[in-house]
Amino acid sequence: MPVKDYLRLRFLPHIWCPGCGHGIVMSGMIRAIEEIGLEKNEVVVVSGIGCSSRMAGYLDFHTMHTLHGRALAFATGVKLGRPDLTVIVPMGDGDALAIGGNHFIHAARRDIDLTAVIMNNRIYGMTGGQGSPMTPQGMRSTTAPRGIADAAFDLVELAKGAGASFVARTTTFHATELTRMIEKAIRHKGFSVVEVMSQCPTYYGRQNRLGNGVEMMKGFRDNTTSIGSKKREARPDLIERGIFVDEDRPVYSPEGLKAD
Amino acid sequence: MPVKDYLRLRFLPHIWCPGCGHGIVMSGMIRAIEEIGLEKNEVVVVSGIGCSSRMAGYLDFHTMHTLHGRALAFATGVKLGRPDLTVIVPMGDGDALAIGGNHFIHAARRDIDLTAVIMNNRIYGMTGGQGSPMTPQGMRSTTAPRGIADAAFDLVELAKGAGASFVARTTTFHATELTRMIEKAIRHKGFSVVEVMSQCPTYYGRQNRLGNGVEMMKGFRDNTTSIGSKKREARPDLIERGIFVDEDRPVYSPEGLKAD
Amino acid sequence: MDKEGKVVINREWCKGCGICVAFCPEEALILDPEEKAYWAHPEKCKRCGLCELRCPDIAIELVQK
Amino acid sequence: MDKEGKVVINREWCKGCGICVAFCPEEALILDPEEKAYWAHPEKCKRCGLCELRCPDIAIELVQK
Amino acid sequence: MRKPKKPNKQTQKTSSTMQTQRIILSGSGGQGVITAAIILAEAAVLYEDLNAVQTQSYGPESRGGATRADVIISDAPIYYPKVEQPNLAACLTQEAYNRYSRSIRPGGLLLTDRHYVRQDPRIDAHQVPLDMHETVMKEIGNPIVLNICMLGALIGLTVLIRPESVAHVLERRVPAEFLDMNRMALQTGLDMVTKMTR
Amino acid sequence: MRKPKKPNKQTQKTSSTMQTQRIILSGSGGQGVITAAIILAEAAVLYEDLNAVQTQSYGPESRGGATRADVIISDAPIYYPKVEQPNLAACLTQEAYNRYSRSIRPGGLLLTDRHYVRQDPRIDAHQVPLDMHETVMKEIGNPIVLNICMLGALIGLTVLIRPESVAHVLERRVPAEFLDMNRMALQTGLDMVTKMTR
Amino acid sequence: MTSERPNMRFIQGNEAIAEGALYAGLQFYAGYPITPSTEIAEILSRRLPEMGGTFIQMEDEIASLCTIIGASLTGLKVMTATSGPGFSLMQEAIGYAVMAEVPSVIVNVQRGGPSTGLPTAVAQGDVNQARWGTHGDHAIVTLTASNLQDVFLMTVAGFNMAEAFRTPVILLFDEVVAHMREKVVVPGPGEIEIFERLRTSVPEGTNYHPYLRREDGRLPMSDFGGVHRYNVTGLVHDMWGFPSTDSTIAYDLLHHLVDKLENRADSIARYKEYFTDDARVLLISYGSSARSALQMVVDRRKKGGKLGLLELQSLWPFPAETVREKCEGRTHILVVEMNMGQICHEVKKVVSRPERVFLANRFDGIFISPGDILRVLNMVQGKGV
Amino acid sequence: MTSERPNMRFIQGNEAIAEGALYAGLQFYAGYPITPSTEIAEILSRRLPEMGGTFIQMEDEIASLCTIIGASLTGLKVMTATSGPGFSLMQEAIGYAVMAEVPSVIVNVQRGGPSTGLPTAVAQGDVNQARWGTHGDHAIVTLTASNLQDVFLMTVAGFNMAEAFRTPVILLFDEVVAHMREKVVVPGPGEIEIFERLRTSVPEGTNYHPYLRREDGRLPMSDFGGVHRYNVTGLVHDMWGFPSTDSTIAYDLLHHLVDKLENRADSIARYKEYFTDDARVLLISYGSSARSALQMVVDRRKKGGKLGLLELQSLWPFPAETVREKCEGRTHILVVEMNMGQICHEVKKVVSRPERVFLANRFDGIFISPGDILRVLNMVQGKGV
Ligand SMILES: Cc1ncc(C[n+]2csc(CCOP(=O)(O)OP(=O)(O)O)c2C)c(N)n1
Ligand SMILES: Cc1ncc(C[n+]2csc(CCOP(=O)(O)OP(=O)(O)O)c2C)c(N)n1
Ligand code: SF4
Ligand code: SF4
Ligand code: SF4
Ligand code: SF4
Ligand code: SF4
Ligand code: SF4
Ligand SMILES: [Mg+2]
Ligand SMILES: [Mg+2]
Repeated sequence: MPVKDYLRLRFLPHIWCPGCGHGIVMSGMIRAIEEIGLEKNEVVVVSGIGCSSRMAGYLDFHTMHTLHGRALAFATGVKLGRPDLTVIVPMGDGDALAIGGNHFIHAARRDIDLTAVIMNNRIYGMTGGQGSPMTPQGMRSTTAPRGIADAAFDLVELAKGAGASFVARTTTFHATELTRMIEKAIRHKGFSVVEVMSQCPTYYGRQNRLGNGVEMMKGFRDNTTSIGSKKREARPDLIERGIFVDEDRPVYSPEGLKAD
Repeated sequence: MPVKDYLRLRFLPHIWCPGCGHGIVMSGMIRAIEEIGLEKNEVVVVSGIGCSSRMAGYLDFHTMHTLHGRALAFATGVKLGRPDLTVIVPMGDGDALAIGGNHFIHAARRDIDLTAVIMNNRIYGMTGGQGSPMTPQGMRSTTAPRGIADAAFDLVELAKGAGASFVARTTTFHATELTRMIEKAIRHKGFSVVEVMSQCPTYYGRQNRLGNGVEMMKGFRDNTTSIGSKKREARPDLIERGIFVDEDRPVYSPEGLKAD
Repeated sequence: MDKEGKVVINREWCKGCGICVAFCPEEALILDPEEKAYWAHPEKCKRCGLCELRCPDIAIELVQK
Repeated sequence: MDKEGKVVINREWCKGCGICVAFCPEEALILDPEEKAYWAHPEKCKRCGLCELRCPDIAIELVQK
Repeated sequence: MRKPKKPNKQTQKTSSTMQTQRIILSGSGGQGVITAAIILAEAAVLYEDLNAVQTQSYGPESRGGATRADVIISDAPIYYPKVEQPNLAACLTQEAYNRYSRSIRPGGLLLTDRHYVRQDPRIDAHQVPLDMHETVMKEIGNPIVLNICMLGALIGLTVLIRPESVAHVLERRVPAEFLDMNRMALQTGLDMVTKMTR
Repeated sequence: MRKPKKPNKQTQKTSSTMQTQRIILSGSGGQGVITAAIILAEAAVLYEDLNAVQTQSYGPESRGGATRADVIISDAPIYYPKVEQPNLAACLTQEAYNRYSRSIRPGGLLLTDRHYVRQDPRIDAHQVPLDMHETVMKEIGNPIVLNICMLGALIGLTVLIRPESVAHVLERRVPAEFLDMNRMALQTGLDMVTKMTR
Repeated sequence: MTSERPNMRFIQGNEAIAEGALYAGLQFYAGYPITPSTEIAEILSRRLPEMGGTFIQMEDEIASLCTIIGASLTGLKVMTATSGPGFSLMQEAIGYAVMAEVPSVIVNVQRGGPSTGLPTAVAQGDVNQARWGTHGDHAIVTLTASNLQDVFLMTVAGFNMAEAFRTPVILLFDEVVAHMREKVVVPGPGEIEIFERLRTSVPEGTNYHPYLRREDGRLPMSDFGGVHRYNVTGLVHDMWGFPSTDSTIAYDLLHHLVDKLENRADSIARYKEYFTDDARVLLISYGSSARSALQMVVDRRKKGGKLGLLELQSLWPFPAETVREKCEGRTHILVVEMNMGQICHEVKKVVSRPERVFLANRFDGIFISPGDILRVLNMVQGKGV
Repeated sequence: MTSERPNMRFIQGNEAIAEGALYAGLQFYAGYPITPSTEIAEILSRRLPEMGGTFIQMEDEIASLCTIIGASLTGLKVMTATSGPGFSLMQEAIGYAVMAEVPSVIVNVQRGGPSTGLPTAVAQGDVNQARWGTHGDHAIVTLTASNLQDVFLMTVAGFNMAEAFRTPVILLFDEVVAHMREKVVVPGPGEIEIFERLRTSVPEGTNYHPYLRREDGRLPMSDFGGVHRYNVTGLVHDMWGFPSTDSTIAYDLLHHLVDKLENRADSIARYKEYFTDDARVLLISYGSSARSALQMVVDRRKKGGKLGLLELQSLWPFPAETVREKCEGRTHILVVEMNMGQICHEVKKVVSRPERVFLANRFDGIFISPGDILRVLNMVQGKGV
């Protein structure tokens, strides 16, 4: 099926700004689902609040648009209520890691079989460009006119430290890789995290003079590299893409672990 | 000054059960403060809610007994309000890592200059023995009559993953080491985490047939070892004690980092 | 690549971000005066589908004939 | 170790947990019939202070003469 | 001792044929007085068709200090569930005794254990000091069943409910391996007062 | 065009000597109509001693669709802050025009840009289509100051407030490097209508 | 001598809640421990999996409520339990359940507040919070009870209402009721009617409108994972559950959310009367304090006093009609509660002669006694203390 | 022509809040962004550090409030700002600030609820939540305003009251007021009195009792880091701030917490009157809807209508005396608000003839207009629509 057939056409075009990366993530996610061959009725998408979280409304699955930061908690209920369903949680970086940080680390610890796709645009898009826990030190946001003082999380390290059994990172530029990684994440039994570096030209790009969506995607192309690539010897600042953790563990259920 | 002189004698003896480890942590903390030579008026102790958190009331410093899980947020306000004061946060494992997990990872990320002393008794003592995120898989709690299904956090890994600049672990048996580590943690500029394995004979010990306080402390002696010790070759299940991270970084302030 | 396919642009959905244009390996796309993507050079197009993959607005489709 | 020091037990605070007794390297302490720690063997005591360090009730003090 | 009639079918009227029993059991955290209170009340409800309500003082303070459990037994409905003035009380520690002995209804029955409690002769109650601890240690060897022994003594003294009813509850509640020990403790308590009263 | 008197000292009475101006500026997200509205209102308040209130439609929808800013200018106090029926309006996109042109007060003034808007002759208003976009692109070369050009045209047409007042606000608000460009745009707008009306 | 009846139990209030929930069909529980509600979780952690249900302890109260809302959408009957501090944390998600119309049962075993307050003491201070704790206009169902048989029954009723009205229901008990033990006769299967949520009969392929109200105000549901896919949101939404800012849609939705409960206050109302026929003094109470009130009424009746008791079992929607009616013609009305007069204010608002309404209360952590109430009655009757 | 006055500003409501807070002495702000309050944080992130204060963006609203409470104890003037969903999350910590008596200012710029509701639309639906959102009996101060000069002044008043009464103060504004721009004249230094918290005069070494109330109900504070060390807790506590379960202590403390505000309702009350002297119809309103009400009054006055407006600026403690008094003798009272009648209910409770009180409201996200109000007036006066 073409991507469009997974959308609720009535509600499109979507509200995202021109050049926003979230739409690329949405279509990548659809392709991954198509690739796996899941029926629409087998998929539940649970999101929080944020530009990224608006994704739920557009997708023709069972969808839930919940509260800022709480998507993983709602998703936990859905998954435990119907363990046979595939539950995907598209999240913003603020949603997942600021207000939602606790549910994130606990979902990772429990290793519950959910797929968290985190659209990391390093900013709060929906509320107009405040810094998130993923905004790198020194960058500007509407609440950090002199640059952000705090260090950002390394999402991959945090997910690992909390116990996630599948952790990957890619970008909206790497659209094929994106689809492949989300596919692997969904197939993985246990809590999977896919960090997708996504662009918010409207706020993050504009405030930090990173250009429009095109320019920002060129940045993703030029400033990332595959795990273990030699390029990092010359340029250690390159951000690594790839699958960092992929462990097979017994499947969590509150009744006790089950070998799968 | 003897340990007693740091206590509000009017309110003692304390409410902790016979053999509870929290009192050992309290006296270790006092010794560390004495060692550093801090004036009582220079120290603020901020706790949450739990047996461990009752410590604040007994200590003759500026003390705040706050809300379950929120101690680090309150402490952040105290520290930023008076950066010259030493702010110590005694916490329970539930307090720090269940309801308080988000504030924990964000304090670590910000690397704010607080000392979190986490009394890890692997149980909710105050409410009568429910499992915490530190209760190992398979162990019993009053809400897990068949044993706990979830994996526990590795507190050291979580703190590292979130970006803490000082991370250490010890036990109530290793009382000298305990004092020394808390001392180092307080001296450290930045967010320091000391996990102290502490015993709750009343609930954790009884439910899991680990014996009384004495037996449980013997367990700490026999089932832990120093970082890098050869003993782990023979017994990889031994838990490591020691300082896992100790990095010097510029000191966080919301105004921007300051070289110290 | 199947030179038979067609790149179809949904002008209602296209927001003119230029991503498809910028990253088309063959420079087969342009933004027209109304700031909508336009498949200006079908002859150059390799039908690689990258434009479809990267369009944030699901506004490009590589339709197989 | 200063054999001159004295181990003083605060019976009001001691809860009889037995930790000091169990971990005294010299077996200088016992629990008395009222389940309070008691420095029964000063002569064995090395004044190492470990009992003080480990007492959860701040009920033991090694007082220097 | 007031001797209640054999329990009737519960009438749900406010008029009562049985003198309502207001009982306080008290001691320290580990002594199992709450368990004893529950067993007593449950026996009354399930095996004697009486009404019973059990409450307890509850809190972190119960970790260290005195524990108290209230039981009201009646063949009439019970509304207010707390005991303000017990007509029966048992105190297993001095602290509990000091705290609760004064609230007893004048002329009530106050059971204590000589091992733990020194009685104050000024209390206006039938004070019954027993060597329960000593006897339990001697005959059973495990202080854990002191509470059941106390229960035995209490129902032996008052004919509150029949010992069989308590035994039934023990069968349901106590793990098989401890059942005999508990039965013995119940009997021990009963025996102690039978000797006394006969 | 109604020609307001020179502004008086604000009287805080409900009686008004100046016809209250109710203005809607509308366009799409990036066109700066909100900024124009703020500048207009601020100039009225700070440099003409008038009262002014500015509000706007606000929401995630403003990300894509039509943006609208309301300004009320009066020498009397302003209570209800929204514009229900503007006597002045400017529409910089067709969408905005379609949405807001009908609400104009009969006989009001409706400014549009020929590049973006095709006017509907049925609207009961003095419709003034200008080539602002074209002129700005030709004379200044940057569409970003279209909003200021529109402001120039608006105050040129209505003598709402004096151009100097707007210029003062521009001085305070606009970064030095863009100030000239903005001044030019203001003048361009003024000139366009001066040519027209004189 | 009576032999044991198999369905007669001697249990704690918290166990009566757990058993009531199971009887009503509870399938999913998520919670976080807090005194004095913890035993509910402890009991269900054993009982629920035995019956094929799911128990999970979450990282906090916020997650607990969110989790059961998620589970409810898969078609399960769900519950969480907490006490004051946790209930405060749940307020945002309560609003979500209201807005998205998700059947869910939330137990608040009240303890002394505000803040950490008196964690092990009895109080009834969260009555108004149950009504107004979350932001925005809304309505809510709140039930309570004074004895364990009624605790059981009200728990069942709570589940029934949650499913019937697609709404969160607050079961507002208190420490005394929760920790007290007394007899509960568990009804046999079928003895009490159990409601299932209305499920859509629209067949697969037909356009199902999850938020299209029937003329009776009810909205048939479809379980996640079923044949109908739709959107659920906390935003104002249209009949597809898709966000909308249309003012007519907003108006209709908000009115519906309030009206579906407030207009049914009568059918939701639960109360009991004792000796009210000829009572000159009417006591109004609820929860454990109603026991003390009833004791006082019974005691005074024995001495010839013409007292009666109206025991409220539903607090919200406030049973205004019932209260107004029952209060007519009494010389004194005494509201007995363990707070500073939260229900007393409601009573004053609805009766014709508010000056006859008095408050007999305690809020110091001590359970109110019949003597406490009598003292107030003496005072308001001009007899001094 | 008037030249620019240096203290005259043309600013947004959210900026007026920020400027008012700075004028009142704000030193510490922690917050989490949420529409429509975000600009407050954005402005303060620039302005506060310029003035030597501290701004921090926290991980969520719970942390934000906890952080400012901690900072307040070091002696600073503190504030946070949020909107409905964040305000719901703050409820537990609001109770803590009440119980521990920590001066703190909490801004809630209301938007459409319940739940995520209508995030960018105007509403006044959180009025009762401000009063009752946290668990347990307590009292609270809530202020609001309808124009930006008053927004500035009420913000200053809020800080003053927080410091004077050792209490959290809720500044309950709404989207229209927050996003509207108009003139604000910033008073010169000293033009408005600024309160500092009462600090203890007890010298070092003397036994300082942080929670020993003076006969006037005030409790002198000592800053953390100062010479007096004491304990702060959310539990019921004695005069040392140490937890206690003593019922007398609990009784006194809870009464104190409520009485210190409710008994001062008069001195806390803030309101404005327009044309009330001879008004036969009295409108009562607050926040942005008071602007529409005033417009309607002014418009009708021009046509000879005898209408007046009572604008409430303090909502809690409810100014019952004032409202009762001002309502005497009117033919109709119209409460104008953007919710389902939350203040209208309070008005009905206190006036002598509640049947004369009517509600003119909107809650559909559209700002209420003078026309909306007029329609209601026509209806209640029997003139139809
Ligand atoms: C409890 C609560 N706090 C704050 C908000 C306001 N809010 C909505 S989305 C958002 C952040 C969005 O950022 P992110 O999650 O990174 O998503 P993005 O918009 O960047 O895709 C915030 C702060 C809210 N809706 N609820
Ligand atoms: C919001 C809230 N939820 C729950 C509780 C109940 N509660 C008090 S302490 C505690 C856990 C204590 O465990 P831990 O933090 O490990 O400390 P410990 O008692 O074991 O030292 C809980 C769940 C509470 N006080 N507040
Ligand atoms: S604001 Fe940023 S994140 Fe939101 S839709 Fe626009 S570009 Fe995307
Ligand atoms: S319950 Fe456990 S943690 Fe709490 S005081 Fe007792 S032993 Fe310590
Ligand atoms: S299919 Fe490939 S070559 Fe053709 S237009 Fe798209 S990106 Fe260019
Ligand atoms: S990428 Fe999509 S939205 Fe962007 S210009 Fe191309 S077709 Fe249009
Ligand atoms: S360790 Fe302390 S409390 Fe324990 S027995 Fe020894 S003196 Fe007593
Ligand atoms: S000082 Fe050392 S040797 Fe002496 S009693 Fe204490 S532990 Fe034993
Ligand atoms: Mg983001
Ligand atoms: Mg613990």
